[in-house]
Amino acid sequence: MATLARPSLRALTRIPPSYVVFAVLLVTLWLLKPAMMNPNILATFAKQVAPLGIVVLGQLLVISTRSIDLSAGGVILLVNYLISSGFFGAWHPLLLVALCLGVGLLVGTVNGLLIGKRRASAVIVTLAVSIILMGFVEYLANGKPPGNVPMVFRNVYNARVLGVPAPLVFWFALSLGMSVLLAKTVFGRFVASIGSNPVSAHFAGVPVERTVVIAHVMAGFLAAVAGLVQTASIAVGSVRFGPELVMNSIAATILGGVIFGRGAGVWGPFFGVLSFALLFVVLTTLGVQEPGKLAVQGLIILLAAIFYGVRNSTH
Amino acid sequence: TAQEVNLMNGVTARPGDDQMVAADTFKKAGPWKIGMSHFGVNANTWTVQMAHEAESAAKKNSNVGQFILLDANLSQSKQVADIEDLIAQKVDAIIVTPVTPTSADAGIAKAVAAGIPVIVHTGLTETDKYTVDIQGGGKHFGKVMGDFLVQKLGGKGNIWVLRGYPAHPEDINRYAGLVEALKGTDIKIIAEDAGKWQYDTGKQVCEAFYLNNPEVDGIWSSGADMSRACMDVFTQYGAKIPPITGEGNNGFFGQWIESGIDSIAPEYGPEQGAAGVRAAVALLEGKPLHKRYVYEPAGWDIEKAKAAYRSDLSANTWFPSSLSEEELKSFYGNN
Amino acid sequence: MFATLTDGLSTRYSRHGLWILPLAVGLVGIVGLAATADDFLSPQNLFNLAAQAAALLLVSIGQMLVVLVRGLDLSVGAMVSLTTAIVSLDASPWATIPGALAAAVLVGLVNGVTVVRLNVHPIIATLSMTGIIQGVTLFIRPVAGGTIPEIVTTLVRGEFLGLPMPVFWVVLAIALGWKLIHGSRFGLHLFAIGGGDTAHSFGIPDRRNTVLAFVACSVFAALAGLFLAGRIASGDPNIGTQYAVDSITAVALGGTQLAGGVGSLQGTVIGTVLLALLANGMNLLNLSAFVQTAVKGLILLAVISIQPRKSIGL
Amino acid sequence: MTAAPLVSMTAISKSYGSINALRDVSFELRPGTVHALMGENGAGKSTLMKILAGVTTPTAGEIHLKGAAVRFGSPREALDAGISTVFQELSLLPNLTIAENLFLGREPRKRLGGVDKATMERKARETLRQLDLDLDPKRLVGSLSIAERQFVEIGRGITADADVVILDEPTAALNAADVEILNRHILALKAAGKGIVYISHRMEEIFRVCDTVSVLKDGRNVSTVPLASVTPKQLIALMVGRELSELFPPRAERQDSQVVLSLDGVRLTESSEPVHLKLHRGEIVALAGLEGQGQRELIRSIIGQHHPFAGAVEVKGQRIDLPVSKNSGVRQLQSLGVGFVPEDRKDEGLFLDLSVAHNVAIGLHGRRSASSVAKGYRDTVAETIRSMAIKVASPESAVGSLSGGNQQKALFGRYLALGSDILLVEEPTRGVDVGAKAEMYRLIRDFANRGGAALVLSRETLELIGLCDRIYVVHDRTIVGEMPAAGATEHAILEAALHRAER
Ligand SMILES: Nc1ncnc2c1ncn2[C@@H]1O[C@H](COP(=O)(O)OP(=O)(O)OP(=O)(O)O)[C@@H](O)[C@H]1O
Ligand SMILES: Nc1ncnc2c1ncn2[C@@H]1O[C@H](COP(=O)(O)OP(=O)(O)OP(=O)(O)O)[C@@H](O)[C@H]1O
Ligand SMILES: [Mg+2]
Ligand SMILES: [Mg+2]
Repeated sequence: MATLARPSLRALTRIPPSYVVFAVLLVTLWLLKPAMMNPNILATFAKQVAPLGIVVLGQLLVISTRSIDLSAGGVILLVNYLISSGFFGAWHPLLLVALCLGVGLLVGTVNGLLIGKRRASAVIVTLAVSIILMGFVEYLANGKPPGNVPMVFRNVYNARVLGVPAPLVFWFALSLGMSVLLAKTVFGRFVASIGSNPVSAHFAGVPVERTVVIAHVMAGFLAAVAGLVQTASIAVGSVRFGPELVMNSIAATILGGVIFGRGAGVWGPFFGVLSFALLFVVLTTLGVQEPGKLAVQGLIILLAAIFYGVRNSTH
Repeated sequence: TAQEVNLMNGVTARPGDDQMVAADTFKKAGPWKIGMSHFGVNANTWTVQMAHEAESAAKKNSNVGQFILLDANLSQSKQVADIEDLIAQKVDAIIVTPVTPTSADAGIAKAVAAGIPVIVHTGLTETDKYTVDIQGGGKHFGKVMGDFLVQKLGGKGNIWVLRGYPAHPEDINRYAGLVEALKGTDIKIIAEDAGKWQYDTGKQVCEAFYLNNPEVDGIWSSGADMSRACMDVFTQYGAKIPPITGEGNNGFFGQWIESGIDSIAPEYGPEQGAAGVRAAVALLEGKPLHKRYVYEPAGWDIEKAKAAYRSDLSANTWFPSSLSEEELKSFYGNN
Repeated sequence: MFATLTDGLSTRYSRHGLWILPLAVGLVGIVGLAATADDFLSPQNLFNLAAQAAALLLVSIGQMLVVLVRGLDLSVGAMVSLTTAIVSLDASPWATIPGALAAAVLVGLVNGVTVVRLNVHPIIATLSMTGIIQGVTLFIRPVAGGTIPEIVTTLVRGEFLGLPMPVFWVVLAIALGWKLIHGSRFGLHLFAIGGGDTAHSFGIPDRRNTVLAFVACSVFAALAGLFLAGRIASGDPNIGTQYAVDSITAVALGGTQLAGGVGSLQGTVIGTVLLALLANGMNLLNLSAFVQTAVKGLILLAVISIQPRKSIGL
Repeated sequence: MTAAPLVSMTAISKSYGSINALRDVSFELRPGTVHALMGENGAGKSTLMKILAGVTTPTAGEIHLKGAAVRFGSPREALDAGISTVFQELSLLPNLTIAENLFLGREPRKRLGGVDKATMERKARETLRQLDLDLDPKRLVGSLSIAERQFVEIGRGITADADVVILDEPTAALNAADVEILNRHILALKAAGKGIVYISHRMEEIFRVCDTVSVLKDGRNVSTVPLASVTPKQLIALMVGRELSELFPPRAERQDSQVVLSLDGVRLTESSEPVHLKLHRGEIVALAGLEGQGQRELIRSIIGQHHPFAGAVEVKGQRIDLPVSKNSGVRQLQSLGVGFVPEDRKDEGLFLDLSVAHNVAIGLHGRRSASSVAKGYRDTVAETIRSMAIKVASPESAVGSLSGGNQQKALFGRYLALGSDILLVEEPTRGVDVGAKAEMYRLIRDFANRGGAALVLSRETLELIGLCDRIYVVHDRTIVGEMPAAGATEHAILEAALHRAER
């Protein structure tokens, strides 16, 4: 008890659980398969979760303002459709990218206005928006099922920057940007204030509604970016998008120490996402099949959360 | 029988089963209202096309006044509800593609009791109360692929297995086909995981297999998107692609033809959607049908694939199809 | 004008949530459907509706208990699947049914204790629990199938007093929900715990009650699983997938606030009926399968947007 | 005074980590007496009573209730043993009705185990009548004013039929008339032979109703004496450890004639009379009157948190029609140099888990565009902490770790750092001890002397008289009188309010 009061140790208890999980998994992999502890191999796996990582950036932002965004799945599906349907086959790829980002901004704005201005339930608004987007894609796909993704997207996806896969560089750069935004700008101060106490924030002159709306707009935008990366990686259109990505984005965010109204750290969730990638590798390496994978993954997240929760409640 | 109704190329009466639906049992004057409970229209691009094939076949027949397509969205309980809703609307025939082997049983029994003929395809059921059943058989599909690997590897070697969605009956059946093909051979499964029939999950799994141990003699993949993903992994690392199984999909055909690898495409055509409608129409027209049909064609080799391949259509086109040229162009044309 | 109306209503219904608005939407829907779809008011269709709503109603009532104490249970869907898997095992119903209920109690206890004692956020606790249950379910029932004891199928598919059984499940669910939420100290205490941090100082065992809410929620999910097992006559490891999201949707549609302390059983019933009506109505109106999803989303969005709350949030 | 003690706590110690909240404190409560507990913020009063009420457990020490050793694991056990508590922090649940709040945890039951609502509401109505409250027991507590809530809280404590009643700062949110009602009830409890513990920072009340006083300082019991034997001055000296020279700072000699803020024909409701009010540079002006007569609504109308029927406000020559936007009113007025200091600093003012630096600088951030780089404002924050003498280890410490008085200063500091020259202040010293009160008064007066102007409302009329320059008396949602604060009395203010009411 008494030792916890020491500032250095107190700081230790604030480390997001994701750091611990990541470190433990890394050591496990090293023990199991030293050959896989190779930067190239690890980068390959990290690349697989880049879309999740980008969704998480938006998720941690809205969760920091006590909201939530479940619409990323719908946005990604629509982006994937817009690019692969061939509807805009004649468009320059950059124009196509702009269209997709515009869709993300629009969806984020609708979410933001309904949640921030109209004060409707964030869970249901974003869920409904996601359902609408998926339904919209189903409707469009009826007229024209999605098809091929233009080659440029794949080429960009497979490119390397200084030997590092482009999606990883991109994800890291976005994370850095978000981290700077939260730590160094007035907007970041607004987010922290709302997370701490929205009523106090209002009386302190923080534009609460506007900040919440902007957070959602950015989350929508980031979901569209994630959709672009995801589409480039799949290289073909699809009509369905599993709910796992959105749920995992919430889990990674919370595992990263950002809980409704507390946090606004970027690197905790960042390592949360990497932990997901690593967990997949470790379990596949061990030959664990789907049922075991689900159970073990659940157990590990639960244990990490418990470990963290217990530490935090004892001081 | 004298004049067999041709439901679809490759669909034949089940050998050794001579149960028939007598002529005129369900004969009715048009226009008919036909209902279909689809297990999940938007599960993937194959299921979308299968729905299109059904709608297109219905449109081609002027006696079909209304074709109601309900989407169970992969939910058993929604399928039960959908069939109930179709019965409540007093449709003249119901086509069911079951979510699981039991999800439609109660509905089928109810419909048949209400005098509505029921045609089942693309998925097994446990009940035999249906009027007509057309079964492709995942087991056959898996065995065609398994046999191909056994033959290519000379009955000996190590393979990877990429499976579909966990607990999905189709996945279980295809896998059972593989197991049967491997029986008595020296082929060992050294890595196996669920790629969920998706490109991205398939790629994740394949990448993990590859980085763990790239030495492999053959790959059994339960779906075309996963095959493409796995081929991309080998290409990405500049390695030679081992024999790998595919499927009747335009995107896969393109990659197959281009790379010239060893592969086989077992046939499982979305045209089954049309076959179901044709069966319903035949019943309402009063034609006699067998109670049970099977759909177990041989796998496609690269020559057949080359003949079918359409560079002007998108990767998401599946074969064989009975969509008109016009429909194919409008759905899958690269405009 | 509209804003003042909803503001006024919010104050008026601040304890039980704005269930009156979705009720109005539901009534309009019923009248509209009765006018346009001939078969809507047929007894056959109404019984179908009851059967289609019963499972979701059970899950939603359980979900609501947890939501009232500021929780959220994402593992209800997996619990539904697990129950169908257990009762489809080849064993005596006198073992499997109590076994499934015991499993539910255990899951609820773990969820509750993890949240309350071990200080874990409910979303994380129940999301991880979902994975664990799903894994176990796939292990004991890798593929849909098995047989369901006759007692269960009779209780779901049979008739009693000339009425189909699902009607009684609905009535029972509502009666049980009413007793728990509005007719007992337990219910009042759940409202109290959700209303602020101070329930403990009133001498209410807040932690124990919260754990009990999680347990009750899992048990309700297990009852829904039992019902579904009887309805589809088999076990299915994936059947519950939709129920977590659907139950939260139904609860929120009915005016219950996910921030806790505000809600009502009638709201939850209305929310559930609204979702069932939506599916049934669109089928009866022959809306294309390709637009049903989008229409469902739009209606959800509309109904939730007419229920603004005091503060921004979940 | 010779009766055996009802409660005796001996050698109680309590530590939170390295903080020693209580050290070896002993305390005795006799039946039929009112026992005051006094001390500065953080002295340990609430902690001692929380131990008695079963909310927390002591690190060491013993409790005897009517001679028998007891140890309470939960508030429930304490209540069952006959100890009823009105906690300092409002603990009522806003989503329950008055009746439910009154009986929560001990609801009357029906035969089948359900809650007997009818009985509960009937009993609640009786309780409310005893407290002279004209409220429907079915009303939700969330819709009550703070004072009404405080009364329900008190009602809960005194109707529990307990032998020991603990009242922890029950009057922090009450005005003089309400305090009268409460005092009557305390005396009735006393006459019924119960033991009452009374915690308050208001000297007059202590001397009016209490028999004995125990003074805590830094977690230790400094002394326990009969109140009859001490003077207020001596008591303060015991608490603070020094003589407090003067509670209120001297008023300014000269006043500027420039009007910086005025209300022009503000009508709070359609039927209420218009309000005209002026605030000059360098002036501190009070809104006084009975509780709930519209003072709060007037102040909150200016920043858009109340929706008046009509009127306008003029700030330094700029006229703004009311109502202003609820969403952006605070920001709009802040940009004109008007700061609003809410009464409820924990729920409406501060970010308890964030640093003092953040709490102070947020106003400055709010003035700039969201996309701009956040400045550190280190010097401004350091200067604010220094000039206001906020006791804090580092600007990075969480504001929630400060004592009430220092939290209040940090909140004030936000507006001073922002350079506001007009302050709208609700309850400048709620729940703050005498020492901190004196500091707050000095801060507000310094602010005015530097050219600022403040409009203040408070339930403590004496505070308004001592602190302000001029007093407006508010009654029935309008201003019914105006007087200079120098020479004003509580009586005169009450007179002004009620004289108007009789007309
Ligand atoms: N929950 C807690 N955790 C840690 N320390 C605490 C806690 N509660 C109280 N303390 C410590 O106990 C001391 C006494 O606090 P307490 O609330 O009893 O003071 P008080 O005399 O009631 O003050 P006030 O007059 O402001 O009500 C505080 O200074 C603080 O250091
Ligand atoms: N959870 C906590 N952890 C650490 N210290 C705490 C905690 N809660 C309260 N304290 C301590 O309690 C002291 C005062 O607490 P308290 O809540 O009684 O405020 P206060 O100073 O009495 O203000 P007020 O009179 O307005 O309530 C503070 O100094 C603070 O350090
Ligand atoms: Mg205090
Ligand atoms: Mg105190």
